[in-house]
Amino acid sequence: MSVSIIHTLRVLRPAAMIALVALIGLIVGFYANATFFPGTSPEQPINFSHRIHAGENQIPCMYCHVQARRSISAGVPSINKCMGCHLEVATESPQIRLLASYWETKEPIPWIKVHDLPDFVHFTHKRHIQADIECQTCHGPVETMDVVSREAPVKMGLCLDCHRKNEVEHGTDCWTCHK
Amino acid sequence: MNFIDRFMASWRKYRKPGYYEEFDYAWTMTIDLDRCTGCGACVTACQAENNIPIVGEKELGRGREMQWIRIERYWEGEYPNAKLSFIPMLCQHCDAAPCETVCPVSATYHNQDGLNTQIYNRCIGTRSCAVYCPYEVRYFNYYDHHWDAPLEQQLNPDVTVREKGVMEKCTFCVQRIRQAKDHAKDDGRRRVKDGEVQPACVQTCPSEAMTFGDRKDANSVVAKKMNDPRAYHVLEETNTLPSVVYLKKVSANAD
Amino acid sequence: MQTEVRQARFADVNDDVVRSLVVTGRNYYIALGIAGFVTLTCFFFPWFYQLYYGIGAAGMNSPTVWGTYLASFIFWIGLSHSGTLLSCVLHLTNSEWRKAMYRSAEAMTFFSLFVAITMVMVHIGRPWFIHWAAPYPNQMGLWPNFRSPLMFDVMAIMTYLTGSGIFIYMGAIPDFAAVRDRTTGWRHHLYVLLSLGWRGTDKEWHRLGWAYTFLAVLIIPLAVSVHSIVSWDFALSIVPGLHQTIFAPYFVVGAIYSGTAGIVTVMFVLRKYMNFEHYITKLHFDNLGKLLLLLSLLWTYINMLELFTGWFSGTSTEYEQLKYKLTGFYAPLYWEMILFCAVAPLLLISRKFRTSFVPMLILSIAINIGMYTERFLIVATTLSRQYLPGSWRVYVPSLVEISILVGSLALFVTLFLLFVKIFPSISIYEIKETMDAPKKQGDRHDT
Amino acid sequence: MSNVDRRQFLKLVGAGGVGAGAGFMLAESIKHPVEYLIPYPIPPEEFSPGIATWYNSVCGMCPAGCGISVRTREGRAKKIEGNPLHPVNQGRLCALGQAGLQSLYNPDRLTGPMLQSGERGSEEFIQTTWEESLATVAHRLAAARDGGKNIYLLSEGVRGHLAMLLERFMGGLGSEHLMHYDFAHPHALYAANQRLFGEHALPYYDIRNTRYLLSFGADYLSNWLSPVHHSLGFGHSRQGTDLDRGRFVQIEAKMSLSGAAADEWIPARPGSEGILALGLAHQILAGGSYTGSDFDDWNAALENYSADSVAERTGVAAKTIVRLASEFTKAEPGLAIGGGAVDNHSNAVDTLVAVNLLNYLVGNIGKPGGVVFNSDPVVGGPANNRQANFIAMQQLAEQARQGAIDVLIVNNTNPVFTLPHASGFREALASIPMIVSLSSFMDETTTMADVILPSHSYLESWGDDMPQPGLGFPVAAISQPVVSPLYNTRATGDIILDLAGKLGMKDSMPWDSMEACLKDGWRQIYERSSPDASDFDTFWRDVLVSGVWGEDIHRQDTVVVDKSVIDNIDVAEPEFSGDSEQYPFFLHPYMSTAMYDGRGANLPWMQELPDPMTSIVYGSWVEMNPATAKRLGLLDGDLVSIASEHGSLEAPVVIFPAIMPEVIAMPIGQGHNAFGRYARDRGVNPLQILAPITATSSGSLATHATRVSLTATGRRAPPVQTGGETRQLGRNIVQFTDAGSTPGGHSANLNSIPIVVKTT
Repeated sequence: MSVSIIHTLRVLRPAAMIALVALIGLIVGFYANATFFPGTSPEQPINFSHRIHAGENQIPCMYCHVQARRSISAGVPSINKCMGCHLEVATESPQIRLLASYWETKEPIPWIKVHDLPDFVHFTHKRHIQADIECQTCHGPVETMDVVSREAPVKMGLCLDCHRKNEVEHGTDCWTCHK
Repeated sequence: MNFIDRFMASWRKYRKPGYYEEFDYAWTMTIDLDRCTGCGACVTACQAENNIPIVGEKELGRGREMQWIRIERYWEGEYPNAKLSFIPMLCQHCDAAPCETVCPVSATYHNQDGLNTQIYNRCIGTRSCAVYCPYEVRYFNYYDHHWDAPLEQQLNPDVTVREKGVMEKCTFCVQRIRQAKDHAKDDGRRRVKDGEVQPACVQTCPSEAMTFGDRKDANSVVAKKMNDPRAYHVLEETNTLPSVVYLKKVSANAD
Repeated sequence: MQTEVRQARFADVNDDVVRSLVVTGRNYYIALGIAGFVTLTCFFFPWFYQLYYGIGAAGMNSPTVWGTYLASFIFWIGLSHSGTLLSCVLHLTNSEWRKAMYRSAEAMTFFSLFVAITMVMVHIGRPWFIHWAAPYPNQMGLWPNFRSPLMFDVMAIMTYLTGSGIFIYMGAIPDFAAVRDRTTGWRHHLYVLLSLGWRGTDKEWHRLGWAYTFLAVLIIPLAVSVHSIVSWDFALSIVPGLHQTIFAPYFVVGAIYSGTAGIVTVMFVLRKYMNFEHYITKLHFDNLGKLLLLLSLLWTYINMLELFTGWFSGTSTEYEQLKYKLTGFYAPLYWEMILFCAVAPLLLISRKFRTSFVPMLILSIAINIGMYTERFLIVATTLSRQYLPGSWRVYVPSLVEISILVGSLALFVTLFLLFVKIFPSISIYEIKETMDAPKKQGDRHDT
Repeated sequence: MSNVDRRQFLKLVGAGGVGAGAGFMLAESIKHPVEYLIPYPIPPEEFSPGIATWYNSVCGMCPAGCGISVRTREGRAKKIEGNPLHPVNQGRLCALGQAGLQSLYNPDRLTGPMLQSGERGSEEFIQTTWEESLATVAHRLAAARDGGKNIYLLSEGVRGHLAMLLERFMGGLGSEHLMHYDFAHPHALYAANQRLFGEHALPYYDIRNTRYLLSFGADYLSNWLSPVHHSLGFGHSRQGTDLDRGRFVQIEAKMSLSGAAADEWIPARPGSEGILALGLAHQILAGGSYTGSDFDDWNAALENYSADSVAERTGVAAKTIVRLASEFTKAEPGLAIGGGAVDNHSNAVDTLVAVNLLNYLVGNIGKPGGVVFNSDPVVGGPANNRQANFIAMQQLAEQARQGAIDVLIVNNTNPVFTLPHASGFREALASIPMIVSLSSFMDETTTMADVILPSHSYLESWGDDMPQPGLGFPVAAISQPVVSPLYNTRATGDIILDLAGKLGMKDSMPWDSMEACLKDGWRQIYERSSPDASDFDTFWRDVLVSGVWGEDIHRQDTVVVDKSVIDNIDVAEPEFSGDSEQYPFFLHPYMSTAMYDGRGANLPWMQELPDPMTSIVYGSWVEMNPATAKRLGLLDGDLVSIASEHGSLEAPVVIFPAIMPEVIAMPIGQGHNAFGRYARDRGVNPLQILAPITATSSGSLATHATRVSLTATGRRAPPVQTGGETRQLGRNIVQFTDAGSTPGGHSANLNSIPIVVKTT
């Protein structure tokens, strides 16, 4: 009988192979999902294009997201804000028609959140805008997007890096951002 | 090695007496037991402000109450000379808090406001802080709580709803402190004015038994009250250096 | 007695041991089946229910936020103690009688440690975040709290687990080799891997001996430290009844005490059901009995001391604590503990008792029941009588807790049953060392 | 891999596939759930997302009329706090007031008008529309009016313009039968004031500035008249001034919250408090501090109230009586109040006259720290002259039984719960052809209704209020909607106006909404008070912002007691139902802080607010003296049956150190058999077994005039308690110091944190 380990390894190889392949499969599958179905750019009820508004027409962010500079939440513009322009502008395009239909029925548009923070996070837009943080820092180059997608990973690490870099006062104290 | 050095350095810093002087505020609450009537307004105010769940009769029967401030009652003497005294018991935000040393993940620690924090989303629920706390003011979420619709519409958006398996406790209404600081910043002030921030319990106390403020500011109401000869700490012998100061009840005995 | 062992031949030893591995009776499968089933239904099922529902499934309340889970944790850690520790001590004092029992003793250590760790998982509120208690670098710069006795625990237990794991494995390498040479099929391959190509040359023996002794020396302080640190989980608090300097030695003694009792139980079982009558003899029970007696006296002393401090302190907190322990809600348990752990073991004074197997078995089980009670009382009595009388509340374990307690026992048994089929559960070569060599040393493994 | 054969290959492929699938699902499972962002189609101007808005209004949870500020976010009420500008509560609020949010967001609210579809009390209703239901009611009312049948309107004690609307509405229907019914209304106190001072109104008791409060059973800190205001006064009198600390004495058979707060708690035989008061009066006269012209009359009237005889009749030691009298006289100023149990004995009016007499004799009438009279409310209907006492309610029941009532409109009051079974009220309702309820909850009375027109919560509706008792000067407060209505309900005022419109009463009630009515009425205030506001609209806006209006006008009048009153001043022995052999115990039902008269029972927060004295949550209990329990061999948590001549209940025993051995006490508020999931079938209602004994000359129900017997059931049902041990065991948790001496000991800031102002 052989005492050497080599023989045993040879015997075990097929099983090992299978295990290995399965592992590789796992990893591939995981990242395949993460890359091909990231869910960072959801289908919106109206495919509003930030590229056209913020990019080509150079409309400043705060023109529509008025709340951002004085409230914790940036807020989305109300329909009558949209209609303010779109009673004249591009009234014939199908998407604007869709918008108008919402306007007639006075129904709110169920936008889908792209940048969503957990309930236990306290984030105030007001402070960050007063600190002259570019919207793009967290929201990515929105003005270039037709469909908004979450570019930067809005995770605790992102916040902390920035807070450390800018030496925010007590910027790394848990209760600065957590509630 | 370098890591060890850094660790020891911060350790020594922490152990240095007066460590908390370097902090911005030292939020303090004083409770005048001579004024307290035990009415329980503070309890409900706290429950309303901090999204404290409705536990239900069954679970309360099993001793899972969640109210962050409770009124303890103690009898002295027998009929007809029986006397009842009340003492509101809430997190004392100790400067030498036993709970802070024991938490393995630092979910509870002392922040720059002299507050004893509780970071719900960091908590892993060993519950050792509750064991170490001599005041029994830490409450554990034994399961996910729910509110019968539409009661959930009342929930305070500035305070999160705690998930099952986390410890929670009085925060001195940190959301209000945060807001007060926010206002101060807007007005270009460096510090919050005395009396600008009041936790829900203090705000509602009908007999004005409670006051709240920063004891670093010598002119603040709390600083004055702390110099009252009636001032004392509950369980002083444990040397936890609480931030809640009680004023002794005056016993005006009939002669 | 020794003479019995003498009658066994070298060949018999191998035969016996290999048989214990290869030949499997129906009873074994039945036992394994039952144990496995109980583990599944009484441990995993309630645990998953608790994960889904929350710790509320257990009977804990405020202020008694710790319960049987933690008691079990200490219990299993305690049980883990004697195993390796004893084996190390005896190895260093190279006492002959150790050799028949140490393998199973060490196995006990290893598995009870394993169960202890699962008890931690059961205990905490959000086990899915348990990794936060491990220091690993991350983008947030978050670290665990190194001031926390619980962190000390994590490290101590992990170290102990690794240490005793290596120790038991290393001691078994020659036996793997021996078994390897007598088995075929998958077993052969398995033991080829396990024995790491052991050939039994003098060089290898030299290395092994050296490393083995080295580890033995290393593990003794480790074992002592582990339970001291576990005791700090309690003693570093300021809870009256827990905040005591005696706790570290108290826990260590208690641990070794229950552990030794555990060994007696296990050895009885091995002896009876794996036909090791030749190797595990009255001698072992006699010696272990003496050890038990010594430990029980120590334990009793410390217990009395605890009562004394309670009374002597004169503070209301400590005094109420004491009163509650002796006369309160949990008093029956307390007296049961005293009976099992302090009174009953006095029987060990008689040599006749020590050398009779069944009574020893019963006693050892009784002691461990008592020791579990002790752990339970440490948690329950103290936490339900703390500083503020207004928040006093008693705690009664829920069905889930009890079932998980039973389940954890079953889990331990299951693991052990699997172990005895893979590991030579008594050390072949060291047994042989206790025999007269039929030939000269060099070729002892050519059998 | 040279030697991979087919099977091996397939295995590999399979393994890879399985692995990939698992990985995919794993990634899927940790994905964030979709959340929506729903903006307003047209943004309301008054608030913006993420920023809190505060509205000032009036609390509707009890008759005290505190001012509240409600914090709203995204159009939802989040927190109620006291309105700092309101003189009654000055920014403070009680537990019940805090819980108002849960009456707004209560899961058991009625969501729209309903018609009875099954048996009376079967709680089978069908949803209907406002048009239909209002039409039904209006038609029925018109028919009754034209047919000369009786229409009754039974309302909670409303004030201000709603009261006025109800007056006019019933006037328009040609009906005299407008009744306000509040269980807690102190009828006897009104009657007593009427007799002694010639005023059928509540004076203002200035606890804030008194140095010595003699409270005869009045639980002024938890539910008597205006608890929050009293608490403020209490705190201020205790520690808020540089004067020496105010002293508080409580005289009652069972220690109440106020008793616990008092410096001295003196148990007196139930119903004998008045005799004690007269005894004190006797001592005061003897002390010679009183120098009024009618001194001799008083002396004559009180001659047979010597300390010893009073001591013998009340069970209070003679020397205590003498001491109290001298302390009370010396105090500058002292104040005597009476209520609670004292207000609810058969001799209540005599007793309260005697209590008020003490104030008169030490001459604190109209003085700060004494008794200050109020002027009439500035606008709206007159307050509390419509309050129905027990006799009136019994008459209503009688009328009903005789079929003399055609329509009964019930507005937010629940007599079926608060009246004893012996009154036969519930049964009487059954014989009323048409009952309309305006309640917003399915309470016991509403279950008897044929038509339910659910009203708004007070946080959704317009209204105004003149707090009762006033504060010695005119105060009026506006309550405004702080959230848009949750359900298809309407404000009580609007419902009345709608009906009025349908019944052609436009001339007397020309407004098309409560808001318009208010605006109209408040013009009077604007005119009379000539504020700095340039025009009414600015004034109105200011009032809405501040939520309250007040005027610094104080009455200056001296009281002279009529000779006839003096001559037959006396306190009769109280009357009790049941003989002392068969029913050895006095039943002492008391309102608990959280439940009030039972209206708190459907609010989870109130159910979970531990009762301060016993720390019990959810459910009822019966308190008894340790000696009594010992004698009956009862332990904490034993279930006993409490029987009176008019029924029996079962409740667990709670041993209570501060209650007279012959008295047992039970909290009111639990024991609902309707009123939503939190209240229903929980605990028992002691009011149900009371004897229908009324107080002489006030006609109110003497709730403390029932004797009961106790029998152990042998079962145990320990109540749910949040507290444990009730003794300190010498641990100095609550620490004491003597009144006079300035205690040494350490001062709390001797810790590691020196008090330094951080240089910024």
